[in-house]
Parts: sequence; C-alpha cells; structure tokens
Amino acid sequence: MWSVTVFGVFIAQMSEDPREVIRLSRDWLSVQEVVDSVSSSSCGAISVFIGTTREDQVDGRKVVGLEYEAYESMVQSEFSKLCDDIRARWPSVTHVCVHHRLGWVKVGEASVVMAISSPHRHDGQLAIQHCISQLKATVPIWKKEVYDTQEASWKVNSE
Amino acid sequence: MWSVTVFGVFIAQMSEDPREVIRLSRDWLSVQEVVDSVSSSSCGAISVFIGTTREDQVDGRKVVGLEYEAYESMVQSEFSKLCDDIRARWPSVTHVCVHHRLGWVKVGEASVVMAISSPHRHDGQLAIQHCISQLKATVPIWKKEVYDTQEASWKVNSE
Amino acid sequence: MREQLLTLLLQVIVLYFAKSAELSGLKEEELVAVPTPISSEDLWGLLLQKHPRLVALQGQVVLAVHQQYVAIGDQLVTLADGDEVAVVPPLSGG
Amino acid sequence: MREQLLTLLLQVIVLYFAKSAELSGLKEEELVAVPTPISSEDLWGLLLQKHPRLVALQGQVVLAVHQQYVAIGDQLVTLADGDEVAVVPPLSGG
Repeated sequence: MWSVTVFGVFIAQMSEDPREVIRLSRDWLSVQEVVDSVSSSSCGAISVFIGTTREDQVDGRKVVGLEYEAYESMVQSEFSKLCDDIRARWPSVTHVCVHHRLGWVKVGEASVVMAISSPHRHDGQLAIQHCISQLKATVPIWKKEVYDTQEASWKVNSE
Repeated sequence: MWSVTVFGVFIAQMSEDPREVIRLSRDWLSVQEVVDSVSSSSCGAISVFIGTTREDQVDGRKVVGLEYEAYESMVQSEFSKLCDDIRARWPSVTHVCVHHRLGWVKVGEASVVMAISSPHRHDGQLAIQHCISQLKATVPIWKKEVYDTQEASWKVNSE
Repeated sequence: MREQLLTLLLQVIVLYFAKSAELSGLKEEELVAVPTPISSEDLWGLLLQKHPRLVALQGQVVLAVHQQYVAIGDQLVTLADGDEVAVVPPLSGG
Repeated sequence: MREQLLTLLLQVIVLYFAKSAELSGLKEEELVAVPTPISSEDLWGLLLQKHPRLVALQGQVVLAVHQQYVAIGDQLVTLADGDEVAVVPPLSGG
C-alpha cells in the first residue's frame, strides 16, 4: 500500500510540474497541439492567442507574406525570463506554450499561437495578454513584410 | 472586365460579412474548427477561450464529470444579443464563434470553446473576456456536477 | 379614453430546466386555464400550486416568456394560446 | 588599493540579424583584436568601422552579449575568446 501511495503522489507531482515550451517552426502551426501542451486536469481555463498575417495594403503595395528570423539560442532564455515574470504576476498560471513560425509565412496563416492554462480564467486571460505583449517586446524575433512588388521592409513592434 | 470586378467585390463583401455562430454539441469540441470559423484575411488576431472541467474535490467527494442542459431555442436569441453587445463595445470585432457541450462531459474535457477575430489584438482580448462572462450570466445553459458517490448538484455561476 | 382590461383563459406549455425539472419531476407540461395578462408573480404562483416543491427555488428563479427573461414580480405578461413559458433556475453555462 | 585594468585582445563571433544582416551583407563574421573589457559603445564603433552602412541603425540598435541585451553606451562588457556578440535591430516578433 505504501509504495502505491508514493507512486501516486509521484505521478500527481509529475503531471503538475509547470511546463514552459517555446517552439520555432518552419511549418504550419497546430492550435490543437499548442492547447494540448498546456492542458491539465487541475485547470478550468485555457486562454489562447493566435497572431495571423493580415491582408494589407502599404503605400499602394499589397502584402503577400512575412519572412521571419530569430536569434534562436536567445529565444529560449528570453522566453524563460518571460515565463518567470508571468508566474511572479499570476502565480496560479500552470502551463505556458508558444509556437512561433520562422521563414516564409503567407498572408492569412498563423505566425504565432500561444496558450496558457490556469485553474480560473481571469489570471490566464491577463497572463496571455502580457505574454504576447512581452514576447513582441523582448524575444529576439524579426519579420519583414514582403509586397507584391517584390519589395520588402523590416517591421518594428510599436510596444 | 466589369463583371469580373463586380464579382471580386461581391466575394470580398461575402468574406467580410460578420459571422456569429453558436453550436450546441454532444460530441468532443474541436478547437481548430472554432478557430477556422472566425478566421479572416482582414484580421491579425484571434483570441480564444477554452473552459474545461477541473478535477475537483467537493466536501470529500470527487467530481467525475458534468451534465449540461440548455433551453436550446433561447440560446440562439441570447447569443445574438450578446454579439450585438460585443460589437457595440468593440466595433472592430469581426467574427464570433462559440461551441458548447450538452449532456455528459468527463473531467478534463472542454465544455466550451469560443473564438473572436479582430484586426488588432486588444479589442479581441477584451471582447473574449466579456463573451465568456456574459455567456455565463445570460445564455440559458445549466450544469450539474456529478460525484464519484453518484450524487450530483446543480451549479450556480457566481457572476 | 379608458381601455377595459379583458382577461382571457388559455393554455400554455411550461418548460422546466435543471433543478426545476428535478423538483417538478417534469421536463414539460401543459398548463390550462391560465389568465392573460397575468403578473409573473401570479404565473409562478400557479406553478407552485401544482408543484409545491418548486418553493425551493423561491427568490432565485426567473421565467422566460417569448424567449425574454421575466423576473418574478408584478410585471404583466401577455400570453397567447400555446405559448411557451420556461422556468429558469440560476444559470451555470460555460 | 587600486586595481589595474588589464586590457586583453581577443576574437569574437558577431551575429547580424534582420536589417543589420542586410546592411553588413553578412549573417556572421569573426572580429579579431577586440579589447576586453570594452564599452558597448566602443564595440558598436568597431562594427561601424567595418560596415559603415550599419549607421542606418544608429540609435535603434542594441547588442546581445552572453544572451543579455546591452544598450549602446558606456556600460563595460567583458568578453572571452570565441564569445558571440549579436547585433539586435528593433524586434518585430509575434
């Protein structure tokens, strides 16, 4: 009996270990996969944000897509700092997962999908807003907009 | 040429018609399907909320699942009012989609998935919070918690 | 110019949801000889007469008539023959 | 008690991203004879000397050393032989 109980406790702790995952991907992002990465039986709420490329006209040129690049080794360390910051502000946050595209992303496709699980929804909703704002401000990723004229321009996040 | 242009305009307007979808479902909810229902090439942001059943102990009894029911014909009219309210507060909101479970929902499964698309993320993030709060407050759906003791109790949303 | 208030008696369908269905033992029933217009309080009173156990919901319940919520009180509701009236315990969707 | 400031010369790897890679025409290069410690301003000055077009980023760029952002200024950075220094134009992820 004793060993079974110990094993049960071990499993419970395993499943509750906070997960923090960031993945850079050259392929289409699966929302379901990101959501599954944060699911937890102790959480009643999963907040998700998906950023996509808008069909846009810039100075009469049509945006056809975005080209992303990253300082990959530093993405992980900045993301860890961001997760620490999120947990300091909203200690109930359970798991955090971000998938971000690299390379060519066509208009209409998701460039980032992020999900945060929490026991109750308010913390997760505030945390997901902070997560996307801070990701844009601190994680070393860049995009250039590519136009139908073959021209391109590097973007700057305003926040 | 003229008819092609007219056709193009027609297609563009079609794709921008605001969509408002609520679906009551006895099956597993697909997050991807809800997200796809709100996607729009004019939107840079999709905000998503997923509500799941927590593994919970209530007075020493373990929650094994939830049993949902709805006043189905009134769900649609209250959801339409809710969408009107959302659009009045955040006019940039583009599409709104909610899938909600009915019947038996096991612990850990999603009972509601909702998504809102918007050109920029701030409006969508505020709108999704309002959408879940108001859905809980105004749309005629009920759940009872079912325990491992075979007992059950009807829940009351606190907000 | 005064209008005369004409009271009709008619038949409505009552829908019970959630705890009200458990208390009444019914999902749905016909209620006959219902006056109209009628205050929501009096309408609730008719339901209490038929199903005294519904008193457990007193103070928490509202009705829905023509898919509009109506608080229990002196507000008059106008019914037509065959209308649906729903008993709406506290909501718990989401 | 005064410490003597010892200046070493060593070799670092410079990584260029986004617009800085376009302006330098390079993703990566070795930079030799770099003194350490060195202010981030002087380090940026060395890069400007090699790639004058980088001046287009003046006032917007920061560096990253040991995966920490360092603003261009008089802050000293201590380098080891073979360290990575990244040129970080304004971010635009998300």
